[in-house]
Amino acid sequence: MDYSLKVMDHFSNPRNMGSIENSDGVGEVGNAKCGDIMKIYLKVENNRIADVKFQTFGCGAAIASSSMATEMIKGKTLEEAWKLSNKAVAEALDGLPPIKMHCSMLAEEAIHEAINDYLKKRGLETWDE
Amino acid sequence: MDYSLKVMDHFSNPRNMGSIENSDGVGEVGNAKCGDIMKIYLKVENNRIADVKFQTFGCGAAIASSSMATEMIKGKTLEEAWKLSNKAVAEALDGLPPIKMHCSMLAEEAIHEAINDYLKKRGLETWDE
Amino acid sequence: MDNSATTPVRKEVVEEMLPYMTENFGNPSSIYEIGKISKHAIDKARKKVADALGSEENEIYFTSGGTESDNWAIKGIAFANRSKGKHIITSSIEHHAVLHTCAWLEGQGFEVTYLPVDKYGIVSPEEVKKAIRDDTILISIMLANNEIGTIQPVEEIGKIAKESRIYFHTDAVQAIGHVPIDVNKMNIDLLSLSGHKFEGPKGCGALYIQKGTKIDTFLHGGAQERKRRAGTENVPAIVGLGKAIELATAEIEESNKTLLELRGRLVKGLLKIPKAHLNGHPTKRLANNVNITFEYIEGESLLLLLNAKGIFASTGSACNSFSLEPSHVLTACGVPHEIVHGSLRLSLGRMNSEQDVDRVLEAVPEIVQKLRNMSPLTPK
Amino acid sequence: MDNSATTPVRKEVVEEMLPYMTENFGNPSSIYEIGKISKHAIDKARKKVADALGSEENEIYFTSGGTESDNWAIKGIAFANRSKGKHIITSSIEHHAVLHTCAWLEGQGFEVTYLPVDKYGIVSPEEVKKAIRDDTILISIMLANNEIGTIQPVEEIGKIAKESRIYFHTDAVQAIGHVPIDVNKMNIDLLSLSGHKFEGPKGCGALYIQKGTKIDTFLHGGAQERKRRAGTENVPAIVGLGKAIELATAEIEESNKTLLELRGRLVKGLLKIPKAHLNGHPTKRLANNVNITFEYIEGESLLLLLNAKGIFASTGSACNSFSLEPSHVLTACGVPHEIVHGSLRLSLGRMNSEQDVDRVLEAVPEIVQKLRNMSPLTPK
Ligand SMILES: Cc1ncc(COP(=O)(O)O)c(C=O)c1O
Ligand SMILES: Cc1ncc(COP(=O)(O)O)c(C=O)c1O
Ligand code: FES
Ligand code: FES
Repeated sequence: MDYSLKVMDHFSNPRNMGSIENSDGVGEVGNAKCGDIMKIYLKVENNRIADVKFQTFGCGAAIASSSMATEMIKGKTLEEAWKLSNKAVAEALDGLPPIKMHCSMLAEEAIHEAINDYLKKRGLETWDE
Repeated sequence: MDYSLKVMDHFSNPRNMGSIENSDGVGEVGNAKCGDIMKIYLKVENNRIADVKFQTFGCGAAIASSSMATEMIKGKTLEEAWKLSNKAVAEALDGLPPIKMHCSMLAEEAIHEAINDYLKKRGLETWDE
Repeated sequence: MDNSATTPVRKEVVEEMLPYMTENFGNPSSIYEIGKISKHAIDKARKKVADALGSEENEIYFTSGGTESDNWAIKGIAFANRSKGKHIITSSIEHHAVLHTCAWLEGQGFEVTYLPVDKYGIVSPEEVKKAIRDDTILISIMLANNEIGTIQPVEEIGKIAKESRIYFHTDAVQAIGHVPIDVNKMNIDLLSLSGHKFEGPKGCGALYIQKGTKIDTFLHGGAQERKRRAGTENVPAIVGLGKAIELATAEIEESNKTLLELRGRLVKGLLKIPKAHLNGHPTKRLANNVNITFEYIEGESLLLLLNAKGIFASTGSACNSFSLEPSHVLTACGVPHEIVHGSLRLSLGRMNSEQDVDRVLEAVPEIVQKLRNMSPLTPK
Repeated sequence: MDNSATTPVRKEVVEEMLPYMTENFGNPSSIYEIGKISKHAIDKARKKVADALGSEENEIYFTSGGTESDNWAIKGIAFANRSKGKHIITSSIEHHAVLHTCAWLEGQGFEVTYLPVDKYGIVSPEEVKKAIRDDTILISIMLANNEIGTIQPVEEIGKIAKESRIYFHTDAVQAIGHVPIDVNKMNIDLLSLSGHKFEGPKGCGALYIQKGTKIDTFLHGGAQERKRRAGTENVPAIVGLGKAIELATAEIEESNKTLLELRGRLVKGLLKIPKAHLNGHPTKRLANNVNITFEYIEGESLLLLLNAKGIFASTGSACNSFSLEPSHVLTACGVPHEIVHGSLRLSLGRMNSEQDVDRVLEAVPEIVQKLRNMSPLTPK
């Protein structure tokens, strides 16, 4: 695989790795293509993402995407975080090999799940894609 | 082609090359396989081959076979010459590549033709293979 | 430690090849001196391959590699014997060179039975027997598997094929230099091999075709290889392959002794990691092959982290394949999907030492732990 | 002077190849560093081939040589487009890699038209047009002939194929480094080439396949070459082919200038021999090709005697072929049987000098005379 230096950096030294006890929202998604799994934990304060952690069972691209995506949404409002696309994550990583684009989808989807989980827990209506 | 040293010698310095004016018998045969042609001239004295010459339009093996075969029948009786087989010629040449065995047939056949031509000219019955 | 993927060309082999790249460059089909030198060189190499397989020289045909040998064997037999039947038997753990060829033939009207394997990856001769139909024309079962190293009961399967008068092909690409071969004793009609798997050159292989076998030409053209495989002969590579197989075969015993020791040390060390399982058969396997699964982690990331430490390996994970399908071999052995992901193949070579093994044994547990910490699947 | 048969690998090319045989030995499909180096090397070579043909990089597929490229192009198109039709048009002077492939396909239910040529060996575009049927799926006409060097009106034929929406393949094995090529301008859908004909390595070629072409895979197996041509990539050879085609293409003009002068001198000198005829077209021919017939003599013996003087050549004589058939090319040009026998092909290379030509001009008349003295056909 031709991974960029940025991918290799985020993969080797992942940011925000781990879980959050008593998190406000959790999203877990599986990748239809390769069967990999990503889990995102959110701590929400004043509609902003105060903290975020991830766990990933997946390839280098999946782990780097998790790391980068969590970095990108930290401190953002839920609306802003919702809008983060897998393409933006891939770009922030200086690109992913074409066959690895789907891995960044895991991050987008897990964030959506986690936000909706938070909304649900609050008794709010969940958002649509 | 993997020609033996003997083939190369007879091919490069063919013995008995040429024609005989007023020969006693001439045989000319064509090779069904490759279309090549050999011509043998005999000078016969007392039922013996006093002289023999050849002309060949053909490959290295054909030329070497002509040279060797003429050497082998020179001085022999007609009966002895008739019995010379293409295998004996090939053996005397230290072998021929399998695909080139048919070339030595030219020599055997041309000698037979030449002997029969001699017999016919003498009003004698020709011999059979 | 990825010697099953490819090996560097051995120094002695390169040395034999070089003169044929520059000075002795003749076309071996030519009449003249330079061409003759090439022809003799090819004949010598052919003899070496024949000796390694216990066959006759005129039963060896040089090809462009294992893939061409497999394609030729299977398509060649299929097309030449179509009037006799349209059924082929193979196994579900063959190399893609066999499986994709069979799939293509299915599109051409042939029928293929893909035999299952047991949990060790072994094909049962009984199953082979049962699968035989009146219109079966070919059985193709590999000698040793490239992922899990499992060695098949080829001799028995060959016997069954022979009794039923069905052609038997074996892909021995991974076996050369590791398993002693005797095509007659093993009842093999066709055998594929590939130079770069035993320190020979890339882009050169061979197919053994038993005398009298009815097989179509696959590469049509010039009269090379006794009119059965066209294409200007790759003289330097053929010379190199000959040398490499000679060396590899002569050293089988010695090399297997060393490799078995290294493998034992490696397997023992890796199985100390909790939730680690050996894939393939414990003993009926190539001396150089280790294939281990670590639960809860994914293979590509494992490979990348090993790579960063200068250790090269391979995996059956879907994430590391172009098709995003997990290893068909491990899947066929019944390894569950998530667990296939965490598989690691280490294949030892002549150049590997005890120190290399120890370096791996130091690196892997750490990396596995790191990835397990990251994984949502790891039990608390 | 037999450079059309094969050329030595150029020094610069060998130098580029060597590191990939030993140090950079990785399998380019691997994930790790060493594999990446190989992958980049292949991509660079692919770019060079694409540049030489005016194509895009992802339209170039590496093969094991001209024979495989021809087989793949023709069988691949045939099998993939069988539902559209079963008719193929080619010429009677193609290389055996094309002709024997077509013959095999006839056995598989395809129909093939073998177009005649004129006395210069030229295929008429008009005849191509006339041969087209509703079920024609492929036209395969070579760019330059290997025996008589005749260059075909490929651009016109390509245009006809395009207008009729029929795939057009050309065997350019002999043309690379001699004829400037632009696959788009020439309307070529598929083009075969072979490394060792332009001072590159043996056992490596390429097939250009225009994007969007419907073609079956020929070598099934691994996912190499973007899943279209399986088999571990022959990295050193591919690198060498890239370098060689780059050099050959850059030097076309200069090299043709030199070769044309040498060829002119050679032809003029040889035609001074009585009863000698030039085969092929006087001008529409490869700058390096001379093919001359000497009446009353046979080619193999001519070759042997030239060989003894250190001059290497080739002939269309039946006696020098494995099939004992005279050259199908010269026969198709209408050269009578006895005269085909006396044909001599000299193919010049970059290494040949005026002195070489003069050496030939000294040797040939003597040898021809010697053989004519020996021949029963020579008129008194
Ligand atoms: C015109 C032509 N096509 C195809 C080939 C086959 O190429 P190769 O021998 O490299 O497979 C040759 C060379 O022999 C040739 O001259
Ligand atoms: C078992 C097996 N068969 C066939 C092949 C194909 O060999 P090659 O890549 O040399 O064509 C390989 C190697 O990749 C293999 O391991
Ligand atoms: S997560 Fe499986 S391929 Fe990336
Ligand atoms: S005479 Fe024609 S092949 Fe020998």
